Order: sequence, then structure tokens, then C-alpha cells
Amino acid sequence: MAPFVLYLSLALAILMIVGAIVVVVTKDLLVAVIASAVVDLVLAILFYILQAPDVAITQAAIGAGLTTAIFVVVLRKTERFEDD
Amino acid sequence: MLAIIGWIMIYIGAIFLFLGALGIFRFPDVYNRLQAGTKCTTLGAFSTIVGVGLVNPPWLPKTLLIAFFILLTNPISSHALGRASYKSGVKLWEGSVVDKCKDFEECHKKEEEE
Amino acid sequence: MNWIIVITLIGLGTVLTILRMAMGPTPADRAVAVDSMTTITTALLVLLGLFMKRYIYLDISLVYAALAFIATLAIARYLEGGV
Amino acid sequence: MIRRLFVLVLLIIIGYFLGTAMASIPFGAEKVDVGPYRSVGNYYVDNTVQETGGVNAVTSIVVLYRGFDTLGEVTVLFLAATGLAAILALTRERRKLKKEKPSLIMRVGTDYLFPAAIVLGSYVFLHGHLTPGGGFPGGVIIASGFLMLFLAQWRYKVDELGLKIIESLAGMTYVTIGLIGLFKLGTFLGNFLGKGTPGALLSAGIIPVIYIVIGIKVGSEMTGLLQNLRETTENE
Amino acid sequence: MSEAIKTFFSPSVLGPEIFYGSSVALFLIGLYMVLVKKNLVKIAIGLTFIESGVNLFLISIGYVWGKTAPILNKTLMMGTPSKEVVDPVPQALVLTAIVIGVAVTAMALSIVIVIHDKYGTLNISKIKELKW
Amino acid sequence: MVSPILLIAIPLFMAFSVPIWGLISKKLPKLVPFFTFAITTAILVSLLPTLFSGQQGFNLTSVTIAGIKPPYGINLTFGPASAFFALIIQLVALAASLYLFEYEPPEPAEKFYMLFILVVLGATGMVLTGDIFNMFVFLEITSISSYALTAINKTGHSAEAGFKYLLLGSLGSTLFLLGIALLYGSLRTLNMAQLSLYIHQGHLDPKVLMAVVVLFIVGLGVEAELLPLNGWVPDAYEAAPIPVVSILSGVVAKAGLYALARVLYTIIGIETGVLNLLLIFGILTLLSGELSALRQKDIRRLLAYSSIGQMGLIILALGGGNSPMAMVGGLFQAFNHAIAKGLMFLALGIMAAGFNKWDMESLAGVGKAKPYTTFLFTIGLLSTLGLPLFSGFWSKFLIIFGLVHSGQVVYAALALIGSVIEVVYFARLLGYLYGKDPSEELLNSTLESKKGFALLGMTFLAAFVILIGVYPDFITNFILGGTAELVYKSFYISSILGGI
Amino acid sequence: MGSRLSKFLYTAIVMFVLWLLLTSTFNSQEVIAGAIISVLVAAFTHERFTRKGLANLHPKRVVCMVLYFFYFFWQMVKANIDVAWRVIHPKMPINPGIVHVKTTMKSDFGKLMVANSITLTPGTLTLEVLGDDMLIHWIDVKATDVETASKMIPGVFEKCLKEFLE
Repeated sequence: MAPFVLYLSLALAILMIVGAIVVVVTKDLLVAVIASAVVDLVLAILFYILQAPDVAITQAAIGAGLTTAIFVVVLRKTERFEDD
Repeated sequence: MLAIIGWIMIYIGAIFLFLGALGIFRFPDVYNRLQAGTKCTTLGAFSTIVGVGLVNPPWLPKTLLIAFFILLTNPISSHALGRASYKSGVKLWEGSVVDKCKDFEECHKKEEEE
Repeated sequence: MNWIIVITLIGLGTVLTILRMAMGPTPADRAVAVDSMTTITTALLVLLGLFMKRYIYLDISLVYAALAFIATLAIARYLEGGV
Repeated sequence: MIRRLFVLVLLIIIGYFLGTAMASIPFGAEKVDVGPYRSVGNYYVDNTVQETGGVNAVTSIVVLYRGFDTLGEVTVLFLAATGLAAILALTRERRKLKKEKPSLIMRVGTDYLFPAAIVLGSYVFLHGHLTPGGGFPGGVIIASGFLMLFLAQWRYKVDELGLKIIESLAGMTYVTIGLIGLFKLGTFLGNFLGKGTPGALLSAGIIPVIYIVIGIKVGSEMTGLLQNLRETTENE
Repeated sequence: MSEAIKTFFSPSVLGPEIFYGSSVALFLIGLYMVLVKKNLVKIAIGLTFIESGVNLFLISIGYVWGKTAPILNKTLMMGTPSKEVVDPVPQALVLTAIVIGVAVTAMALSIVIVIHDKYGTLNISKIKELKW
Repeated sequence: MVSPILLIAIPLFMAFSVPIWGLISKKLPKLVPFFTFAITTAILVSLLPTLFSGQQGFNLTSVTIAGIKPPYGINLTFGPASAFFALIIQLVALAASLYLFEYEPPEPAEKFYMLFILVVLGATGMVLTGDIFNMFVFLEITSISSYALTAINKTGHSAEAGFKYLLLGSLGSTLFLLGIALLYGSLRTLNMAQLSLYIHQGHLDPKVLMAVVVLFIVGLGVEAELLPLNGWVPDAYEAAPIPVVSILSGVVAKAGLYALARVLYTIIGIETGVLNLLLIFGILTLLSGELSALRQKDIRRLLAYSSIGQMGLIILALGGGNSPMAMVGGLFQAFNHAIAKGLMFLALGIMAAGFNKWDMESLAGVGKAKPYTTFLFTIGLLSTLGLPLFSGFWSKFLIIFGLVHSGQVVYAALALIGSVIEVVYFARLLGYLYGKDPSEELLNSTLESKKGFALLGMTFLAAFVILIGVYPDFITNFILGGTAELVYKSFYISSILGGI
Repeated sequence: MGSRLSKFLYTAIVMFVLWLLLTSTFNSQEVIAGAIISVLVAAFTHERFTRKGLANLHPKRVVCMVLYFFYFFWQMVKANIDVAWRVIHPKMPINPGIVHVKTTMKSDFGKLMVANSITLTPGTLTLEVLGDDMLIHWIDVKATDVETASKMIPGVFEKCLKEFLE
């Protein structure tokens, strides 16, 4: 792993944490779902960088679409905003 | 030779990808961001990916396929987003010149009634 | 050197889209940011595949390119009241 | 507020303990080897080609060396689909939502992408032993193809009975393959087909067969799951 | 000074911080969401985060500096592959774990739909029938 | 070719095939669980003679899967402990599947039967497997099907209980996975025997060992109903359908218990001081369960808390593992608890059938309205109390003596106090059941005569309770062998990995 | 339109080409597997995939398609440079608005092509297509009435696309 890939993965890891924090902070569940899609996406890249293509492809296939769609459908059936 | 062309394409692509992201960051409203997001990232990704194929010619068929998929899916998703934001009532930027949405919808209602 | 410049540019692009995702006033803005990010990421994955010199890694980018728009489609359909 | 502080303190403690435990596992270090093959990973990598004929060590592990896990994994997914259908079964009648129709571009675009997604999924699960991927991602890609149609086509539906039958036949086939191994070789899930030349499509014994079964099963299960989830409310 | 920066950013120092650190952070964020948040959908997202954190940790256990993916090609098959590739076992485990995570998420969300149907809310503290 | 693997393969095949049977006839799926469990029980019984042959009086066979030798492939271990727990699971499942003949499950019925088979399958797998990650997979099969079965009534109440269970359960199993990750990271193997050997040789960093112990106890404690993690138990027992409840207490909890014992005894090893942790957890669980049971009006909740208390007692006994006597008592108690609680819940289901009220007031006097069912219920209750002539007597006796013997007098005294509390609330319950006159509603709902098959299953369990109470030698072989298998690591290791 | 058989064959051929690109080899096993898969997929999806069938593969149309692709690519590059300039420029010289245009394409595929081309090219983005009407977001509005706008935006592509699609 060349150093610049390491820096790249550092940046990606920070981005992933930012996405996760957005999920925690927001009151709009749709935004939470979008941000968790970002977390899934970055996770797949990290798997890729860690030389795990099989896992990356599985994470990509699930994270790109399926989980987001399931969450979105559930939001449609329930409600969109979190109340205190 | 092919490799040099490939690298040039990769550079162009990277620059366009960066500019697209910058556009998404800078532009004032959803529709303008979509403009930047769709066009620049599509061309950028297309150019980068085909460039990779040129640098390493045995990879060319698959890279072309990836580029083709991007070319096909990106406009659909940005259209979907644009439509969604105008249906969900996202306002245009104040500096916008014209908004034909109302005319359009009225004209359509008439058509449906007819 | 080539690698550093190219990857830095693309990485900066990813950072900018994520910032828009974190800031974006409406959910539509965030969705736009995520959509572009998937495209940028696909390019990044292809580049990394070239860097690692493994042909097999292209499959992952292929899956991404073909499927990533479904998430956007789902979010868009939710926003316009479909699903 | 007190609860939040308490949880934060708890998290810091957990993080500290996890961190200290993790720190004693060096990241990126050479795999430890005390005796002959103390690390099972090394054994798998060195022997996958001779023993299974599969080039992709991960899929050899998933299907043959640790094939029982995969049987369990398929069962878990089956369970999720079944459980979801069971829990949501009666919620189906109520609430009608007004829904926006999808636009022409989405409809036509997904029409063209759908067969491509199916071919891509089949490619991924057929080449599980050669390239990254395998039954599960392949099945998910196929299900994503159907998901596109669910999202972008007005009132698209899949025949539920057909899905159910495909799903259970695929599951039974998987167990039957295992039982054939038991009766032919004396071990469950034994590799009773030839190894072939490593790197060719028809190689690695039962890996491709099992991946085809898993791909079909996962595809139908996920499609059924999505359909069940979507249909708890009716259109209009 | 540049020496200090170099040692700080050298792979052996930076590596574990990135991958272990981000997996622990993801794990803790998920745990925080599960313990503190009142919204059922958020709790479900928190569960997926916890699982992702553990998956990332498992994968980073298997990584070895400078080695490639455990998919052999002709050159790798010639020598001793275990000297060239990373540990494949954690990857096989994570494949299973990801599937299980999806199953649990789907299950949780289906229960969430039923709860919302019966009580009309997603907020735990408003559901008073059972003690939480 | 009879092999323990069939105990898992056949139920799996049958579970997948339920929709196909449903196509042929609507009635057929109802029969599938019973036939499946009948076949598996027969297989298990036919395997027993080979189990108890050999020089030590029992032997431990390792069955490979896909023909790969243990450290590299997954293996099933079929020794006395595994066979003992598998037997418990099969017996309870058989009785519950007989109950299903008379039970109208919530729609869609097919899915209910599939889930029912799969939960037992998962528990059997957990008990038989010799690979720690495989145990995680089967744990997930068990727990996910339990979540679905808990929530299957589709009332708000059951959905809530299901979510609670799901939250704790998936949190627990993720922590278990994290523990496995730590173990794999340090030792690079997943086979239990190999792990045990390496830990015994001291290859594991003590910090990691500490973290792993905590993670395993927390992870498996959800299924084993340990104290801070058993919040789901009363709600789930109250909200789930009755046959499911008997499965939860008789099968799922036992599988969790076995996993806990296997992981702590065989892998970690008792020399590391795990036992003190177990003693503390056990006594807290026992006392909290029994004390909470005192206040309950709803019989299902009462039995749920009593179940928690019993699990606490078993874990306490496992913690007294320094003296094999307490351990023997613990395993015996696991058997009794599974059979007796399964019996009590099934009988309770028939007592309240066609009536659907579960508190003591409305079920008062049921002893006069439905004498036979209430009699069976009472047998289970007395056995749980530990009266002589019932099987529970021997186990409680052994546990308390074993604790005293290993020097844990305080714990033994506390366990006795727990038993006394148990007597108080069960006596009150018996007073309600027999002492009052039945209400009109209860008399009208007398359907006992129509429940033939269900009563057959329960009679079968009650016969076991009394048979073993009078003649405990019947399963002594099992229990002694099981104790030896769990405690003596070297035997386990050498049986699986070959001579060392 | 095309008969069932021609639709089926067309789908199978396209899928087979897709498979060849995916595997990028002519190994006999792969080719046979690809043939089987493409026939199977085509059997289930041909109704959805195409309306004209083999007529799409007429050499003239293929050549037109390729030429159109290059033309379109050139437009795309121009569009990108345009947008990139707007992005970099510190004052962001944009003049956006939503306009209403009419398309003359009749078939669904034609509409899709026009709409996608519009989306990817100079400063325009399709928001909605209903019948003949299109709603377009234009980053630099030059005309607001329907006729002029129609000439300026979809007109460019329709000229070329009409040749081989209608």
C-alpha cells in the first residue's frame, strides 16, 4: 500500500465518520438514509483498498441500492421526521 | 503512445471530476448543482475510465462497458432527481430568469381534461 | 507523481461532495451530492484497479456503475411521492 | 441529558477496552506461523488450487472449506424473507397511499437496463470461482434489476407463487447437493465433481453449481422480500 | 521536523489508526445511536453501523502490508501464494456477516412497520405498553 | 448412512420444502414439523449406542464437512454433552410439534411452520458444531427465527416485544462476532479445539482474553437470559404464541446455555478465573428473576421470571465447576428445566385455549374445569420446585451440595433462598388453580377432549419428568460424560485434532 | 412492430455482445455459457427490452448510431467546458430558468434518447417528459417562448436522431 493510498484511506475514513455523524445529528430520517448510503459506499472503497474484492463487491451490491431502497420504502410506510 | 493518450484522458477526467464536485459545492440551487453534477462527473468518469482502458489495452472492453453503463444511468438518475425536486417543491434560486412550471402544469391539466 | 496528482484531484472532489452532503439545505441537494459521489467513486475504483494492476478489480466498478443509480432513483421516487 | 452523559462515559470505557485489546493485534503484520500452518489462511491459499481447483481462495473457502457456513448464511437470508413475509402478511389490506406515476424516462430507461442487470448478475455468480463475486452478490444484482422495475414502473408485480417455488426448489437443490456428497464420498457437501483446469469456467467442482443455486435463490428471495415490503400499502 | 512528520505518517504508525480507529468509531457511533436515540428507524441504522464497524475490523485483521488480493492468477500460482496474498479467511467470514446484517436489518424494519401501524409513532418513549 | 449431519440436513430440507407440500394440499404443512422432528429424534436415538461404547464409557466423534480435516474445515462434534443438549432440544421440539396439530397458527401458516423448524434446526446446529464462527451462524439462525416468531402475532404488543428481543439479540450476536474477530486476529484459527489448545499454551494476550471473555458472556447471555440482558424475556414470553414460548424456554435458552458453557469451559478454560464471573452473574440473575416473579399476575410473565431464575441457577451451578458435582447438577437442571417449562407452557396453552386470558384471576379454578391438563401443569410445577420423586429434586440437591462442596457456601445459601421464594409464588399459583371455583366463561371453553395430540405430547414429557425423578440413572451416563467432556479440555482437543 | 421472434433474436444478440464484453475472451466454454444465458434472459425480457426487434440492427441504422454518438460526444465536451467555465469563474455567470419545449419524436426510445442527450449537453437538464412536452432547466436562458426554445434545445439532436429512429 503506497503512502498516498494510505492518505486517501485516511481521508475516506474521516468522510465516513462525517457521514455517520450526519446520521446521528439530523432530525430528517431521509437525510439519515442518504448519509448511511454514503457510509456504505465509503466502506466498500475501504474494503477495496484493504484488498478484499469479494467483500467490496458484496458491499457494493447491497449498499448501492438495496439497503437504501428498503429504508426508503420503510420511511414511506411510516414517517419521515423524528420527533422528540 | 496509447498509454500517453490514456494518461492525458485520465488527467482530463480527473480535472473534470474535481470541477464537477466544485460545481456541486458552489452553485446556488439544486437544479444548477444537478447541471454540474451530471455533466462534469459523467464526462470526467467516462474519460478517466476509458483512459485506464487505453493505458492497459487488454482491459479496454470492460472499461468501455463501465463507461457505457455510466453514460446510460447517470442522465436517468439526474433526471429523476430533478423531477423529484421540482415535484417536491424545491424553489428555484432567486436569480433565476424564468419558471415555466406553472404554465406547463396548467397546459397539461387541460390536455388531460380534453 | 501522476498518481498523486490524479488521486488528489479525485479525492478532493469526494471531499467537496461529502461537504455538500453534510451541508445541503434540502434532501434533494444531499441526494445530488451522493449521486455525483458514486460516479466519482466509480472512476476512483477503476484508477485504483489500474494502480494495483489487478484486472479482477474492474468487476467492482462495473457493479457500482450499473447499480449505484438505484439508490438515487429510490430517493427521488420518495421525494416525488412515488415508491 | 444524564442518560446521554452516562452513555458517553460508557462508550469511552468500551472504546478504551476495545482499543487496548485491538492494539495487541498488529495491523498489517505478517501472518503468524508457529507450527506448520498455524494460520489457517495460509493453508487455504497454498492448497486451494490443488485441492479444489478454484482460483479465488475466498470462494473456495466460502463454498468448500467452510461450506457449512454458507448453507447457514443462505438459511439466514431465507429466514429473513420468510419472517418478513410472515410479519407483514396482514398489514397488506389497510392504508392506501396516493402515488405519483414514474416518468417516461425512468420507465424506458429501466426497460433497457433490466436485462443488462440480469446478465451482469449471472456473470457475477457464474464466475464466482475466478473473479470477485459469487452467488450472493450475483443474486443481489438480479434482485436490484427487479428493484429498478419496482421503483420505476407503474404497478409492476412479480408472480409470487413462482418466486416461492423457485426459492424452495433452489434451497432443496442445495441440500441435495450436500446429501449427494454424503452418499458418494461420505462427507456432507463433499466435492463430487472433477476439479478441471484452474482458471477455466468449468472447473472447481461443485463451486459453480452451488453458486448458481445460491444466485437463483438469493435473487428470488430478495425480490420477494422487496415485493412484500412494497406491497404493504396499495397504490392510490 | 520533517523527520517527525515522516515517522508520524509512516505506514506502520498511520495504518492501524486509520482502519482500527475508524472501525471502532463506527462501532461506537452505532452503539450510541442504539442506546440514546428514541426513533426506531435510527436504532435500526445504528445496528447496521455496529455491524459495519465489526466487518471493517475483521477485514483489517486480515490485511498484510504490500500483499494483494487472494485471487490467484498464473504468476501467483507459480510460487508460494501465501507469501503474496492477504489472509482470505476474514473475507469469507465478512461475506457471511454482511448477509446476516442485511437479514437482521430487513427483519427489524418489518417489525418497525408493524409497530408504526399499531401505535402510529416511531418514538419509543411514546409507546407505553411495555417498559423499555 | 447415519451421521449427525443429518440432524441438520434433514430439517433444512424439510423447511425449504414446506411450500411444495403446501401446493399439494393445504393440510400437509401442518404435519411437516412433527415428521421432521420424529425423523431427527429417531436418528439421534440410533446414534446413541455408538456414543456410549469405548473404553471411557463414552466417546467423542468428530464429523468433517466436505472431507476437510478439523483445523482447516468445519467439523461437528458428537460427544455426550452435545448429544445431551441435542436430545433435550429434540424432545421439547417433538412435544411442541405435537401441540401444533391442535393449534391454529397466525396467518400465513406455512411461514410459521418453516420458522418453527428452523429455530430448532439452529439450536441443534449450535449444539453440534465444533467451529466457533459456525456457532455464530447458527446462533443467528436461531435468534432471527425467534424474532420472527415472537412478532408473528402481529399485535402491537408482540411487535414491540419482537423489536426488543431483536435489538438485544442482534447487539449480542454482533458482540459475539467481535469476540470471534479478536480471537481470530490473535490466533488465526477458528476451530474450537485448536483455539482451546493455543489458549492453553498461552499464545493469547491477557488483554485480548479479558475482552473476549466479556464479549462472549454478553453476546451469548442474551439467549441464555443473563441478568442485564434478559429484558426481552417476560415480554416475549407474554406476546409470542404458546408453542413458540415453549420452544424459547426449552430450546433457544438451552442452546444459548450450551454455547456459553462450551465457549467458557472448553475454549477459554476454567483456570482463567471465569468461574467467579459466572457465579456473580448467576446469583444476580437467580435472585432478580425470583423476586420479580413474586409480583406477577399474568401466569406467562410469572413463568417467564421463574424461567430467568432457573437459568440463573444453572449458570450458578456452571460457575461451581471446581467441583464436578455442581456441574453435574447444572446439566441435570438444564434438562429438567427444559422439559418442565416446556410442559408447563404447553399445558398453560391448553388451559387458556378458546379463552385467551392469562392472568391468575381469570384462570382461577381451572383445576376443576380441565383436570387432566392442570394435573400435567402441576407435575411440571412440582418438578421445578424440586420436590422429591420429581426430576427437579436431584438436580437442586446436587447443585446446592456441589456449591457447598466447592466452598461457595454463601452462594449455596442464596440459591436456597431463591428456592424458598419460588415455593411462595408457586404455592400461591396452585392455590388459585385448585382452590377457587371456575368462572362460567372458563367452563364453557372446555375443549380438552378435542386436544388429543397435544395432550399426547405433554403426557410424554410428564412421563419423562416422573421417570427420571424415580430413576435418575436413566440419564446419568449422559450427564457424567457431558461434564467430563466440558471440563477436561485435553480429552476434547485430542479427540478432535488427534493425539497430541 | 417487430414480430416476437425478431424481438427475441435482437435481445439475445445484444445480451450476447454484452456478455462478450464482460468476459472479454473467446474461450469456448465462456461463449457457450454466454449463449445459454443470453437466450434465457432474452426469453423472459424481450417484450420489455425492444419494440422493433431486429430492425434495429440494419447496417444503416448502426452506422447512423455510431455517427450520432460522435456528434453527441462532441456536444458533451462542449457542454462540459461551458459548465466548467461557469464553475471556475469567481462570479458564477449563470442565468438559470425552467423552460417548456416540444419534441417531435414519437417513439419512447426516441424520447429517451433526446431527453438523455439534452441532459448531458449544453447547460440543459430534462425535468419532466409528458407526451410531446418537455420541461427543461436551462443554465443560461436565451429564449423563453416554446417555439424558439424547441429549436434551440431538442432541435439539434432531433435532426440527427430522426434519420434513423423514426
